Amino acid sequence: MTYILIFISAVFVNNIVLAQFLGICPFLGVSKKIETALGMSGAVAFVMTIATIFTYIIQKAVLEPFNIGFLQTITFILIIAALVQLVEIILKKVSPALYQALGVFLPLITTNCAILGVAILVIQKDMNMLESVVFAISTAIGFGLALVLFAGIREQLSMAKLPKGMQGTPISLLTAGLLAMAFMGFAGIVK
Amino acid sequence: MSKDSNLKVLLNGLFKENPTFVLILGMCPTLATTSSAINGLSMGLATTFVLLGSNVVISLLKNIIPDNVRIPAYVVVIATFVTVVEMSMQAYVPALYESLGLFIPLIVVNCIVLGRAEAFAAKNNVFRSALDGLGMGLGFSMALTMLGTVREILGTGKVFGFTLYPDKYGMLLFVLAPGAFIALGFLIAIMNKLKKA
Amino acid sequence: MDKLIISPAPHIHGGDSVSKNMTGVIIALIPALLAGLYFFGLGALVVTVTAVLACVLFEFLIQKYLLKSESSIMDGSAALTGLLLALNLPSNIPVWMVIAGSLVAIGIGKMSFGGLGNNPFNPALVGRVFMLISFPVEMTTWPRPVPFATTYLDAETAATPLAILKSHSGELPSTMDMFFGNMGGSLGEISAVAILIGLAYLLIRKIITWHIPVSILATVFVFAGILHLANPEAYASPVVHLFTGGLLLGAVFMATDYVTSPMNPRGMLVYGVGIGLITVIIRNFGAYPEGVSFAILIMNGFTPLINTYIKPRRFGEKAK
Amino acid sequence: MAQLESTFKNMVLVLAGISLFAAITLASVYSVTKEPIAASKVAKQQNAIKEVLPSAFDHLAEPVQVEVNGEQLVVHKAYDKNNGFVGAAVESSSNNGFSGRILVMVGFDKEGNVVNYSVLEQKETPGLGTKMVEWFKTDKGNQSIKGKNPAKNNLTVSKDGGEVDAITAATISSRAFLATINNAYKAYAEQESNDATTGATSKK
Amino acid sequence: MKTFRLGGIHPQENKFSAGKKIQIAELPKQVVIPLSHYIGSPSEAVVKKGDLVKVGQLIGKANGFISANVHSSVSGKVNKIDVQLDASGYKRPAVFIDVEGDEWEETIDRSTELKRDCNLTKEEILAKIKDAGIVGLGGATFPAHVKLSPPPGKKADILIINAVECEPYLTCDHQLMLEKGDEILVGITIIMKALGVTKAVIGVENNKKDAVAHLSKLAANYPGVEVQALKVQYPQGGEKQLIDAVIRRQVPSGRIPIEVGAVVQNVATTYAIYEAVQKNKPMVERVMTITGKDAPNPGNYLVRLGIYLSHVVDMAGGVPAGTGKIVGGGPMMGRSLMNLNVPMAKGSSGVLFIKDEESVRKPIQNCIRCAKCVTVCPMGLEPFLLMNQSERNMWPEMETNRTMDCIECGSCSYTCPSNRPLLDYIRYGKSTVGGIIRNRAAK
Amino acid sequence: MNLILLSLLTLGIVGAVSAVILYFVAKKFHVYEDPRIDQVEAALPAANCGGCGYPGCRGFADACVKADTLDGLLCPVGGNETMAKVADILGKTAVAAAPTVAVVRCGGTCDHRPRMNEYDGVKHCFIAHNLYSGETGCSWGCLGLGDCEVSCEFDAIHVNPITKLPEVDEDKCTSCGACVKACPKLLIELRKKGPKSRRIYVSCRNEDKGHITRKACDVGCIGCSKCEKTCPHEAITITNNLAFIHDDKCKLCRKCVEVCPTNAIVELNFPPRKVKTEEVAAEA
Ligand SMILES: Cc1cc2nc3c(=O)[nH]c(=O)nc-3n(C[C@H](O)[C@H](O)[C@H](O)COP(=O)(O)O)c2cc1C
Ligand SMILES: Cc1cc2nc3c(=O)[nH]c(=O)nc-3n(C[C@H](O)[C@H](O)[C@H](O)COP(=O)(O)O)c2cc1C
Ligand SMILES: Cc1cc2nc3c(=O)[nH]c(=O)nc-3n(C[C@H](O)[C@H](O)[C@H](O)COP(=O)(O)O)c2cc1C
Ligand SMILES: Cc1cc2nc3c(=O)[nH]c(=O)nc-3n(C[C@H](O)[C@H](O)[C@H](O)CO)c2cc1C
Ligand code: SF4
Ligand code: SF4
Ligand code: SF4
Ligand code: SF4
Ligand code: FES
Repeated sequence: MTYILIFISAVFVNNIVLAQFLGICPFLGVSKKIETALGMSGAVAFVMTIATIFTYIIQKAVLEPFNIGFLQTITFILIIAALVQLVEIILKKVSPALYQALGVFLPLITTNCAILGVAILVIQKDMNMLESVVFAISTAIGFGLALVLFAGIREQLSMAKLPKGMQGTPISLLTAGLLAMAFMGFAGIVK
Repeated sequence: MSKDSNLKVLLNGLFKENPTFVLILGMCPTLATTSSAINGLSMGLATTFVLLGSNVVISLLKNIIPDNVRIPAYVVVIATFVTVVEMSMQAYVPALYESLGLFIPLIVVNCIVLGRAEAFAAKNNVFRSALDGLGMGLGFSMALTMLGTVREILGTGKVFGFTLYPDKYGMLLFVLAPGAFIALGFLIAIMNKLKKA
Repeated sequence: MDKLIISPAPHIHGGDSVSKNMTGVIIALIPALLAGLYFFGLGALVVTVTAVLACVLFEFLIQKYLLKSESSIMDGSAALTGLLLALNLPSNIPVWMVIAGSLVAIGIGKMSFGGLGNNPFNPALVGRVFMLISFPVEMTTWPRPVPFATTYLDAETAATPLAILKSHSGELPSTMDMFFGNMGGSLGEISAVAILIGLAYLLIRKIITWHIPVSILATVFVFAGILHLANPEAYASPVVHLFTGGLLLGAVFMATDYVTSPMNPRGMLVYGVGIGLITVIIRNFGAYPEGVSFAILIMNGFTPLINTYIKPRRFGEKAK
Repeated sequence: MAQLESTFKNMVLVLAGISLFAAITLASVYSVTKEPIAASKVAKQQNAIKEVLPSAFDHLAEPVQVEVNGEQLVVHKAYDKNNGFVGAAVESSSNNGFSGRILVMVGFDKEGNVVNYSVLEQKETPGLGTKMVEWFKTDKGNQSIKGKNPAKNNLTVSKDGGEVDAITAATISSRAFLATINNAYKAYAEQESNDATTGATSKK
Repeated sequence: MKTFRLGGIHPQENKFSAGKKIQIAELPKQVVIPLSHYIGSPSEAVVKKGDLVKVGQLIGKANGFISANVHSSVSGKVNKIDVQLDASGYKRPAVFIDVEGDEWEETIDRSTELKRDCNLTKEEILAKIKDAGIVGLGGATFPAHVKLSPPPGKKADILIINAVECEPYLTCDHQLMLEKGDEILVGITIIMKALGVTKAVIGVENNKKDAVAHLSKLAANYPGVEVQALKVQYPQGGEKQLIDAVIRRQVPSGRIPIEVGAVVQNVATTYAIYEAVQKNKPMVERVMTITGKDAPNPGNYLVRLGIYLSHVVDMAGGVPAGTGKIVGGGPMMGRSLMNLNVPMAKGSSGVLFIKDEESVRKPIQNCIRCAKCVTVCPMGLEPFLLMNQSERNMWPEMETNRTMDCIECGSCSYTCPSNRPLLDYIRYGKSTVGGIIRNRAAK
Repeated sequence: MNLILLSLLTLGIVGAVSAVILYFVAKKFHVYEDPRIDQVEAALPAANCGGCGYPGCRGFADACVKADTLDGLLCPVGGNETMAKVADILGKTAVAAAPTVAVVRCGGTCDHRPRMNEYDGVKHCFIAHNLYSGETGCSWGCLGLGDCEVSCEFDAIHVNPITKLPEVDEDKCTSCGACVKACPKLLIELRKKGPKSRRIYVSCRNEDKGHITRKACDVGCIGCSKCEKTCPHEAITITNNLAFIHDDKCKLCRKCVEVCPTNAIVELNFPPRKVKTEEVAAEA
């Protein structure tokens, strides 16, 4: 049950993008087409899960025992950065097509604060290992959901004649705002 | 390499390539920490400090860092500055630290910081990198303060502690998540319009 | 005409037009509006007139001064948005809030996206949810229905059946009262019978198809019914869910908004089921007593995906 | 100077080197800020305690952990200059807020009346639930809980039959807040009765 | 009552010329017989300037697989072989003949007496149809002999006669059924024989109750033939729709009717086949409707090929004042004509005058996403989407969204409350995507 | 300083381990990509217009790197200058192509070409073209609905609302050829820009017989072959009743312009003509 609650909370109620404001840059950047949005979501899910596992282990095995919690930020980001680059190198070889599609955005995952955010949040929320993994995956799904929904809307908007001043970022932000407003309806389902 | 004058480098971040309004980077703190003007300003200044520091150090180190470990190396530098800021704030301005919460450590991943490291500091000398960091940081702070002001006024009728009109006329939405997106959207639209005019 | 005209086929047109559809919906809303006027009197009148005028005026001003485009207020969609917004408000809400809501509905919900046909979210609901979040107090105090009331702001208040359910206090109105509308609530949502008359009119005029309203109502009935059977203490009966809150108004008039709903029967069914599920979840588990507005907005967000992945039944595709 | 090649040796050396500098910097900053950070945390708690206790308060007893309704509460008993018991400050929390935990410091005088409270932690919605910070102190209608005694007064929202006006449109937060007060009182009462049996021995 | 299962509309029928007896158009001084009739490659002229020809004499020989013979519709002297502007202003090869008398080929039986029995073999029947240059008169002018010779491996089990005439205004098929019922039924038995099928259904929309009654009565004498009344709904006459309506089979995307065992022929084609096989009469004339809201004399006319439409129209009382547009064919699928100096061709089913006020399109508005176009599309397509994609040259997307299935019925444009030119754009997309597909296939 | 040591160890180890892993993975999964592709791409104008016939600038860069010679490879937007740069990078020689520019071969303005019908469909040349031959009697001429205008990424061609004919802005036209492909009537041709932008061409594509052309349009080419006979450089040929001036042979002497009875031949950017006799004398 806790896992289900974690899932619902992370996907709908406290959606990482729409309620927590994490991972906004890729949310705005990689959402022009549904297909790339799906690819990006996959990449984020992958990196987010692995990163959370690694950082969790480091936190529990090294930082806490030795009482050097102040190194949290730096070690976590280091691990994430290395991980992303790893994925990038491997992807380039294994699936050039996906690499082409995600190309520019892979490095962006490093600077996707959602990844670091989740790694830090699971520590702050005092979750156990399994909960953390479920949380990471759910958060990634929430990210993916928001991203894909948003991409769908943007694909449709690309067929519309928008007012000049609103084209580009403004309309994206506005749409995201309305989407966030809609998602507020889930408030209170899970504390 | 750009041949702009030093002043231009500084002003670049404030206007022409304002990270928020033009480059659209670092959106997370922009949206999350601007529920009031003061929060926005503080976040901006914290980021400015990190930007300045990391730009300087990275431009110093740029030549000894091999390409394959470029990103991790930059990130370590940035993270160091962030942690310094984090600890200092915690120690000396704890109230502010609490209201900015998670977003202080997340300066590490603020796209602007790494973005400037990659795009500018890695290619320019120390002085210019410092100017760039400062300019970008101030541009960022300016944008955050503006957004915070707008949201606070619309949402609660107050700004920086002054009450402009009674609370009950405030539109709560603007201090909440959707309001952040919407207010920023319109701010950027207005900026675009002004730039063209 | 001195020169013969050349144009591609077809050479005749059915004569349907945007304004015919919009006025059709407005006509279908008249029973619900009358019910609102009957039960809430002066307040209902003030709110309705304000919302309609404000929406039309804002659309006119935005088009004239900001977009510098041709005015489209004559197509009736802005008036309809205003009317639907009003029907979704408590009748004792201050005028300035109605105006703010109208500005958000038209300015943010509609014109920012380029006007009629482009907006991804239902403008009236954007306005309403904006108001619900921004003015939670005023948006959740409803006047007690008094036939031909002449009080406006200082009307005596009553809780809506759903608020009663949520706070577990007070007594539910009888099913008959719910059916005819003698209960607290937004000014257009109270009378089930008036809305059903509107539905019949819309279906006969072929302005909408049955898919969306029926799938929403059926889903709510079934899902709420399952919950009720599982635990009648905690979860209200499906009949209460059907007749209370904005469910009927939303299912018939707002979920069916052309612009923001899916564009083929299959998609409409998926959309309707989604709205039904989310509504029941929010009503029973969420913080808000009322879930239809949010459910519709959320499914509005899904509409482009539904349109992309759920296609109409093609000719020749596995005949039945 | 040309960029260093991506050879194995360079990569390890550079990364390790940079890490080293980072470590030194951080460790030193940490040592410098460690004290102030701890101090500020203590100060915050102290201030809160001082704020909620009767003015006669001079010093505290060792905090005591009490469990009430499954929540862990901390009771700080307070004494005046003469080691006379003046009341207690209780740290009480609830997870039933609108979004997340609410942590409140409540002060009781020796009769068990609420002296004051201070909200240490809450994540409620700005403009709604956050009003609790001031709401229940404000003397308006039946809002204020100051001077009320949970043993005599029914400190629940009027909707639930109590005598306190809930924050408008934030009944959930109000309920959660009042629950922390009532829990705090229970903890206080428990401690006081303990006190009574053991006598006023815990003076220092 | 049966009808097809997806989409459909019901425009005002406006069948002003219903029940008007078929009149025979007089011969003019000169006729211009086009050597090509819309679909297929032009036939090759086999006469030259100065030749004397008789009615029914071969003047153009089929050239290629999808092509049909062309015969002289008058007797006289070949004036020249030249190009002639067709209805859309493009040049087409044609034979100009100066009319002299009205002398028919001797082999043609011009009596009106019904000739019921046919003892020819399948091959002989097909040969006669081919020689007579019969093409489909339902609109596409597809050579009948090609359609009646199913490709190897494909076998028809039912013949469906398209007597739907779902286009508003047009009545020529209706009138033909009333006047030539028996001939049509004999034609059906001939086609059944050619195809080797034992069952035929005549699909008639229920707004022609007299024709349904008349044919049903006659059909009792023809084993295997039945008449099916259909609910009035456009575009029931589209062959895929008709097959669906009559036998509940849906021809899959990109396939032809024979793949579900059906062959569809128009009633007028059936009559022409009867004349060709039983009377040796090649295709030299057809019935057409001249109509319009203000038409002085709406009616059905038997017109020889190659007569200028202006001549026929004059006979029917001329162009009414206030005509803004003249359409060749019905209002839903017909082409607007640049002028009336266009010769009658095998596919000309009517001339329709549209009044000024109805001929100008209303201004295009934003798509309000009402999905009405999707609801009415008989092929289950999403016209609004196809138009959007066509406007943006999104060809691959158009292909996956099945543009090529569009039968160009125009129901979508007819319905759209925003007056969007859906079909215009879809046609553009279809022709481009079609080109891309052909290129790919060629590779 | 225990703390410092610990921090150092932790960070050092994390850093070192990441570096080691990254190094080996990078080795193992290395993908070779010709670095020159990037260099060439950087030299290209990044218009991604497809005028070169490749999918975007990177596609073209790839093709340049792979090709043995740069024959036939031309970026129409960047022109010879860019190709020289590319050649530099690759150590190959660029083939200089004479600069070209788009010309519209229809002169039938509203005055010259009376309208006979009125078109009431979508404003789209291709759609109109599929429907019928055009509002005027000439079935070859410009429809004036602006497909070319829409196709031009460089804002270089616009339909003049008065003449209803498109006009090319020479300075903006990059000769990318998009409009050539867009015109359903095949009216647009990429022609040598000519010295000082001077060009002569037959502004007509009507292949009808002379009398038909004449009826439809005042300035159509009627195939009278006067120009063909007049041209001293054999630059003009007539096929299907239509004259065509080959820009590789034309010496811009302008004699054909004078003899054309319908003024179908257009001369561009020439100084105003002096008195005729003088010129003839000078030529002789
Ligand atoms: C955006 C939003 C935030 C809310 N936040 C709170 C909150 O922090 N605390 C709370 O008690 N209620 C909050 N509510 C209101 C609850 O959803 C619920 O309606 C209310 O608590 C019960 O209604 P009442 O107080 O009017 O009886 C919020 C509502 C909205 C729309
Ligand atoms: C939209 C549409 C409507 C049609 N309507 C008719 C019609 O009413 N009557 C008819 O005979 N053919 C109609 N046709 C043509 C038929 O599809 C088919 O070509 C014809 O019946 C085949 O017979 P034929 O080869 O003898 O002409 C229509 C076609 C389409 C695409
Ligand atoms: C390119 C083409 C090829 C066709 N090939 C065949 C065929 O091989 N066999 C056949 O029975 N009909 C064939 N048809 C006829 C069609 O099935 C159809 O009867 C004809 O196009 C007229 O239909 P319509 O008027 O509904 O458009 C072909 C049609 C076209 C356009
Ligand atoms: C059946 C139908 C339902 C509609 N419902 C709404 C609605 O719920 N809210 C609204 O703002 N407009 C509604 N409209 C009007 C119009 O579609 C709306 O203003 C557009 O969304 C604006 O682009 C409706 C129109 C129709 C035809
Ligand atoms: S024209 Fe094509 S897209 Fe339009 S309704 Fe007919 S078949 Fe469907
Ligand atoms: S019928 Fe017209 S307005 Fe409706 S969806 Fe189709 S194109 Fe859009
Ligand atoms: S005018 Fe034609 S050739 Fe010239 S740039 Fe524009 S599209 Fe390209
Ligand atoms: S030149 Fe061609 S594309 Fe351009 S307007 Fe004329 S016909 Fe259309
Ligand atoms: S700042 Fe969060 S993703 Fe860029």
